[in-house]
Amino acid sequence: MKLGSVLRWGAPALAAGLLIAATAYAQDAAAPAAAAEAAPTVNKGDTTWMMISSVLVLLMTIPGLALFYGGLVRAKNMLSVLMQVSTIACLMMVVWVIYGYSLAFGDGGAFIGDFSKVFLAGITPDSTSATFTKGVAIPEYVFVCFQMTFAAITPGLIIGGFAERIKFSAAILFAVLWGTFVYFPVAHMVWSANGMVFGWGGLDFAGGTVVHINSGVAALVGAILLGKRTGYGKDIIAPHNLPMTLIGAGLLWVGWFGFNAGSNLEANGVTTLALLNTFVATAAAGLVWMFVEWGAKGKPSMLGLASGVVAGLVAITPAAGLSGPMGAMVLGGVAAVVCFIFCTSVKNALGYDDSLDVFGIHGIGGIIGAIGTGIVVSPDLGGVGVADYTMAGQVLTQIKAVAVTVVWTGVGSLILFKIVDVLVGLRVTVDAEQEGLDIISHGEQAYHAS
Amino acid sequence: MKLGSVLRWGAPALAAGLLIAATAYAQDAAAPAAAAEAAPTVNKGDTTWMMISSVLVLLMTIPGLALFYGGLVRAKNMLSVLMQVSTIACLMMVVWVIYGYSLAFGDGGAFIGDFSKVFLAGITPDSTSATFTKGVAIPEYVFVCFQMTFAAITPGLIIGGFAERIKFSAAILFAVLWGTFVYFPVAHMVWSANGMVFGWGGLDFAGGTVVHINSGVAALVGAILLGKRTGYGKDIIAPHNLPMTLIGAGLLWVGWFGFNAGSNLEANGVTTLALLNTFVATAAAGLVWMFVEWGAKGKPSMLGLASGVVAGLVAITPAAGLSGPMGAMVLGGVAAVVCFIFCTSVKNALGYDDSLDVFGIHGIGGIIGAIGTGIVVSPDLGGVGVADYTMAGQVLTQIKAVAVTVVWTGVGSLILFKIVDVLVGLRVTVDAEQEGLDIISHGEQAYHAS
Amino acid sequence: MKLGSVLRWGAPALAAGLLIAATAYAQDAAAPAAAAEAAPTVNKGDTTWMMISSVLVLLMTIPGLALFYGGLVRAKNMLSVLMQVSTIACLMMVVWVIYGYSLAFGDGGAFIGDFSKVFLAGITPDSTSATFTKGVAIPEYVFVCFQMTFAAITPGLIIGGFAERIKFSAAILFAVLWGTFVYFPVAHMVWSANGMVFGWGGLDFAGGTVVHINSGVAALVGAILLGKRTGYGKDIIAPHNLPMTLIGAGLLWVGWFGFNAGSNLEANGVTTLALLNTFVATAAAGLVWMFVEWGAKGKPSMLGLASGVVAGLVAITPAAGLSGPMGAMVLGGVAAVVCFIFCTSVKNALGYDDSLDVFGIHGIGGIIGAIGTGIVVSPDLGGVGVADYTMAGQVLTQIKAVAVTVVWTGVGSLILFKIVDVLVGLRVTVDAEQEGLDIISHGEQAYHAS
Amino acid sequence: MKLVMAIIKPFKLDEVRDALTGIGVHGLTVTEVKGYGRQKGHTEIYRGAEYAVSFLPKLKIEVAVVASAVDSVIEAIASAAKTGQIGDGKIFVYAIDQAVRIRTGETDNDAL
Amino acid sequence: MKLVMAIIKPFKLDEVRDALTGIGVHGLTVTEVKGYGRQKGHTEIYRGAEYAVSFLPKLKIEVAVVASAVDSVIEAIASAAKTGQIGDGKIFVYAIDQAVRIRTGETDNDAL
Amino acid sequence: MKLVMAIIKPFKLDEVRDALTGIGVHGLTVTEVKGYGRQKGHTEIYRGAEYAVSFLPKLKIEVAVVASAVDSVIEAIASAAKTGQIGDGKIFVYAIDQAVRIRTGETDNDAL
Ligand SMILES: Nc1ncnc2c1ncn2[C@@H]1O[C@H](COP(=O)(O)OP(=O)(O)O)[C@@H](O)[C@H]1O
Ligand SMILES: Nc1ncnc2c1ncn2[C@@H]1O[C@H](COP(=O)(O)OP(=O)(O)O)[C@@H](O)[C@H]1O
Ligand SMILES: Nc1ncnc2c1ncn2[C@@H]1O[C@H](COP(=O)(O)OP(=O)(O)O)[C@@H](O)[C@H]1O
Repeated sequence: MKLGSVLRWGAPALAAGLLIAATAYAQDAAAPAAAAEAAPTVNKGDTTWMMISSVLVLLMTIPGLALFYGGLVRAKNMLSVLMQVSTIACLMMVVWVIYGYSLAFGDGGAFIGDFSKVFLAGITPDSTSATFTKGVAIPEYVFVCFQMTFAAITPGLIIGGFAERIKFSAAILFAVLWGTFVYFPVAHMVWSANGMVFGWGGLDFAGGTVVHINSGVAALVGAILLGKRTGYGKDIIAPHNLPMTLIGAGLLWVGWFGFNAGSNLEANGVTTLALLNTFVATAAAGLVWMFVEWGAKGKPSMLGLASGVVAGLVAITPAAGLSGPMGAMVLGGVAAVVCFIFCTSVKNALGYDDSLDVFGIHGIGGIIGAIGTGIVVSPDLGGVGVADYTMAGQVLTQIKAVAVTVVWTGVGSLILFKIVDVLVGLRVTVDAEQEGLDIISHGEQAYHAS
Repeated sequence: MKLGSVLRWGAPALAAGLLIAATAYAQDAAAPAAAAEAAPTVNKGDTTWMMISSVLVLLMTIPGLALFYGGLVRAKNMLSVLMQVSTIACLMMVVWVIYGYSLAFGDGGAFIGDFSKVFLAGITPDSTSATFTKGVAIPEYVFVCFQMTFAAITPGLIIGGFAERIKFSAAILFAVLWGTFVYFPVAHMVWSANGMVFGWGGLDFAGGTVVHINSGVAALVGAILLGKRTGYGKDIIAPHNLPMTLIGAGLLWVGWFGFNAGSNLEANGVTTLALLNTFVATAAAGLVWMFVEWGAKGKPSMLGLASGVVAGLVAITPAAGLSGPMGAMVLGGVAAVVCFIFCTSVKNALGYDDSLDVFGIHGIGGIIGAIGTGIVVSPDLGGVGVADYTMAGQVLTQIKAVAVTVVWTGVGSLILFKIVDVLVGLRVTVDAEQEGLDIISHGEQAYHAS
Repeated sequence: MKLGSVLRWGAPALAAGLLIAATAYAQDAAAPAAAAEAAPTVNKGDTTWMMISSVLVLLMTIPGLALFYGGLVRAKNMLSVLMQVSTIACLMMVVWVIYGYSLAFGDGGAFIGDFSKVFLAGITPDSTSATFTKGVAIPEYVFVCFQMTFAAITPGLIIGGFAERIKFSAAILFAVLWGTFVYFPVAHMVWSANGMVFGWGGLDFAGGTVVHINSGVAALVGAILLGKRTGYGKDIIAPHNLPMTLIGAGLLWVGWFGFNAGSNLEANGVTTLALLNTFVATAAAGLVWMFVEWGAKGKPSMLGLASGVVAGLVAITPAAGLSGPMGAMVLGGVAAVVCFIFCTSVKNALGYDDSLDVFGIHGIGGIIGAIGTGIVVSPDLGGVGVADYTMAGQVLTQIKAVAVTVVWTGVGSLILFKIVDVLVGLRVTVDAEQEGLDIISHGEQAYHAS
Repeated sequence: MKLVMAIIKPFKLDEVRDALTGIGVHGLTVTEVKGYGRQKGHTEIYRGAEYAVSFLPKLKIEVAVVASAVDSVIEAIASAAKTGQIGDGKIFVYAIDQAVRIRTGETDNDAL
Repeated sequence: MKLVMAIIKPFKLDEVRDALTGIGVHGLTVTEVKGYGRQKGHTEIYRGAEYAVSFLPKLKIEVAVVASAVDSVIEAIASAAKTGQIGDGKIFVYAIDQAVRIRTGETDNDAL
Repeated sequence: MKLVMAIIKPFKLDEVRDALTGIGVHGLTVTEVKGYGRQKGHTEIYRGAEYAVSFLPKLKIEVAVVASAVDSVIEAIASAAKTGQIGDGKIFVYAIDQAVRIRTGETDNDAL
């Protein structure tokens, strides 16, 4: 089947990638650190903004994402979802300060950073990180925090793809491996000054490729590998608590302002544009999903609105500070339509069980957003523009960035799932699924009537 | 009945108002734009504060207000409430950037702005908006965002008046019309430099008239027009989930700091006063409601405390940066007592069914606050004072502002409800009410046991 | 029994303390106010940070702490917990601006402040408070707000010790008395420039002693005095809604950034260190609790993770801006292990019923944190260091500070509980316990199925 | 003694209770149940998943009465619970051999 | 065979279960119900709306036993569930014709 | 007329419903219950408190049928609900004297 062939051409690609990365690293290690000439100024307004942005991304994760996902599963699996999202976030935070930050943002080469900052070596309250404005810096600790929250939420997004059937040990082991071998390299390639995609001029304002395509594809791979939930397509598998999902969606939106507008690293005019776009692209996407569903299925649903909201947030992520507000609304709307079609028809046609539509929303919405960024950044369409912009050229670059990410995470995830399967096994038994993961894996129940 | 007579004298009043507005607009359009001499400075601390304030007002709305309201209805209508609040917020955001901002804050005349900024024409990341301090500005995009969140929450407040029985299509159509023909004009009159009430010297720090009286009266009109819920006064119609209501009340309070202290547009000493008042007026009001209820009904209830908290927040809104902390506590306490009496006795005596006491809390609390602002602003009472202050004079101005708002929204809402009734019908059938709006309107259920 | 003997030596100690305090106050009142020479500068970035920090601490309390606790009790007592936490917060806010701020931060003596700032006398929007950096100040109103939120949450923490059985009137009366006679003095001793512990050089960055040990010990005293819940150790007394507890834990974590990083009073590099530590100590503690439980009990539970998270937050509180990130993780991890052992074994062995493990987590975690701060502050271990640091010396000072706090709050709480018992009685009847406090004390039910 | 068990629409509970107290019945027990019958349910849609829900919320009422009262109890319930629309529910009657009031130990007719 | 159905106060469940296992009964089924009877309820107030709530939470216990065991079962339940205060509940007994254990297909007394 | 009451595992509901409609039974009532029996439960741990939970979620199905249909109903339920593992549940049958369809007033066999 398909997986086999993916493996056939993907594994060598990954191996090659790792080799190049290693070489690049070796070369680069010789180069002098290129930071901090003529002490840059730190503005307390920026520092405050970045601190609050970091806090907002945590809010997105716990309780935001945890609740958004948790409300969608059956009551007997509620805690397992809350637990997976939370545990993975904690693990990634610890991993981040031990070696993740260094691998992602250490100088390194085109594919990966280095080990120069393991255990945050050398960073003090006086260390600073550059922003996108010459001469303006922020305390490095807050940059560490901000990026840490991204590393903490991204692997957590994946677990929605195979919720209600994965072993807890498998979920957290996979997350740490994936963070290490997939997320850190991709983050480096896209965001580090000497990363490969960054070098191409690929645009990703706040993580469309790094976070959403990356996790969406991994979720798809996982959903296929683990197989469908017992009873899928036969029993009623309805969300057990949609109000929780709405709380989650609301907190995701609220927190996403930190995610998107925080990605500007400063509190200036562009930041406020990113803020505005994160309002209006989201609102437009929520409405479009709702109205399309109303037309197609006869009723507008709350889950539809919430799904559109998330699709819009995903799509505007790479374009947040680059598009104008009108372009942002169009981008959000387009993503909502495509994701709607994907989640309601294409997925059923293909027949895999991506429990919470992680690929359908984060993967597909991320791809729409990443490619669309190449369009809406156009000054002719109200975007802020970039140097030497041509629409065709930029779109091509964006597609290349998407392709690299899809391949890297697709192949990498496949290998890592196989490894985890060998080490601890991926899936619980059918009996355990019937009893529910809360009791089986965690010895607890979410709700007690009295 | 009463509605007829309101219509009789109200409709001409509104028509006259619109006429004057149109004239004023025509005259004003000739005047030169009076902004931006000698480039004002933008402080990143202010920008950060206004960004976070905007985010906080979204938090108030989704999930805050949605949960506060949602917990109070029956389980079968939970999603309908969450959905109405959320959809209306999204719609108003889109409307806001298309024409709302221009109508509310475009120069225009005494009653309404103009179309000079439709689609946010001419605004860039470098555009700025003036603050209340000469020479200090904030990026215009963040001003657009901040005011957008006000426009997004206000029509959502109204739906509490006729929750559990309105058609979804009617709710959202009304919201957009009301936003356009009632909210934008009132916002312009009160907050725009050339608005009529602003010209009178009417004080409304953060939206007591524009947001609370405005929506409270509209809710009353809607509650009367739609009629009582089936079973009202006969069946037990108890809140289905008070913990949700507490989460909502907590998030309303948390978000309200953005609403109130953000309204100062800067992060200075007055902002911190507004912050403090939003703590203590609220706390005092919550306690007063609780103790009064304890005395009058024998037990202090959590819903009572939460209701007092909201009443306090409403009452301090117009006075947030104008009153001293002691005046704020008194204002909150007085509002709590009056709202308590209104919600527990007057409403029952009058016999209309304002499902979630929108008029009883936002309308009445807003009126107490708006008029009380004229008193507590007095430097003799610890307030910050305003130029040429006399208590009698200021109170009179405040009453005039309240009267204008009540008439405008009362008559406007009545007309708009009638229009919506003709277009899509206001109310669901009795059968649909019995089955619940979640299934009937949205094809979903909030909770599934398994 | 034990209580008797505590009383025997404790009561004179407290009396002596009060006497000394009174004397110190008399002496000090004569000294000139030592504030505000050469007008310090106020930075809007700092002001914004402190405003948002204050808001975050409210978020920790309502709905954060309320939900964390509420999810752990049985459904029939849900509202009573929400209500106690919320009412106490409101009461303390009002008390704070009336006399609390003055008692805690008025000059006064070594033990307590004075009455110079009752009703916030003399404070205006232009008043400032010093920060830890010479020449940098923040508006005094925001300092009042920030500290107010600490006073509001601390007595609320206590009620977890005797949840599900205390009279509402007793809970709130105790809270106000405890705030007045225990919290304000301890806050003064530890944080005021002329406080006794501050004078010793005791380190408490954000309230390990003042907030956590202080409340944890009070909760223990209360748990013992009120006796066990009816059915304790016999009936199943399981958390009724763990998802609520997770929401609470998430909001506690989110809000705690305001608590910890806000305690630096500025937005500088040290603040970002406190931010980072509040991420990683917490993550490490959550994981350690979870893995230890997994080993010891066979399954990792969500409540375990959440408990570890809170234990980590408690432990890092005194050390937030003083430890390096690696030291912070170790401190969090150690606290998690000790608290785990305490809550799962020691408590059962001792046989008292601290319903929500306030002593086991806040008391024990606070002691670990307070003493550990003396260690991890060491520059050799990556800490920021303090003047004249020797590890032994600092640890000794920390132990002295802990001892003072334990004695003051232990004896003070005992006396105050006795007084409250005489005035209104502490405990509801067994029948009331069986029916549930929501109906008995508040005339409401948390949930209605329809 | 007989036990009358009725399945009714949930919003009819108060009327049925009042009808029963009106004829001197002062004790009953209510259970939330789901009913499957001729009354058709509704469709729920959650993203791509559509479910036909055919179990509808009903209440089960159980009343133990002396045999001679059965007819008036049936009559009271039936007329209070009737809307005339499909799904109004059923009444079933069966015999009970013994009854005990736990508090007093009274038995049979005295226990009802 | 008989089926013993008891309505009891919720917090008495564990004692009743223990009493029954004490006399060799090892299967039973429990349902959450609401009871209306002489025990008075409480008043709930939500802002201006006051409701007298007269349905109180109870548990229904159903135990199928051989006819000869009925008296000891009644005795066990009654003494374990008794508080002596109003609202302790009722026990009703009725005959069952057949019983089947689904797993094994055993019938009647073997199925209990 | 007879009433067939079955205690089954929750996830077997749809199969049982289909089996019953397959033999022409078009009405039934379902209740969520907790069962205590030989099937062992699980342990829950909440910090220091460990609880052995011995009541497991089950569904109770009640179907009123004409006496002659009882055997086929039992057969349908038993085969649909069987997993062969402990805890599959029980079926109990008892006689009912009267049945009434509230909507129409039809009685007895016509009311089923
Ligand atoms: N044979 C039956 N046995 C048990 N309960 C039944 C039976 N038939 C119907 N019911 C119950 O009665 C309810 C109403 O039945 P339905 O056929 O929908 O309408 P009607 O009462 O108008 O005939 C069902 O939802 C179910 O709970
Ligand atoms: N006639 C009856 N039929 C069915 N259930 C009854 C009947 N009478 C009482 N009950 C049940 O028994 C419970 C207790 O009855 P109540 O009259 O309150 O007190 P007591 O058991 O002390 O007489 C009720 O709540 C109800 O559930
Ligand atoms: N004597 C009984 N009376 C009533 N219900 C019973 C009885 N015995 C068992 N049950 C119900 O049947 C369910 C299954 O019984 P159990 O002994 O666990 O397994 P099995 O059905 O395989 O014998 C129990 O959970 C309980 O609900």
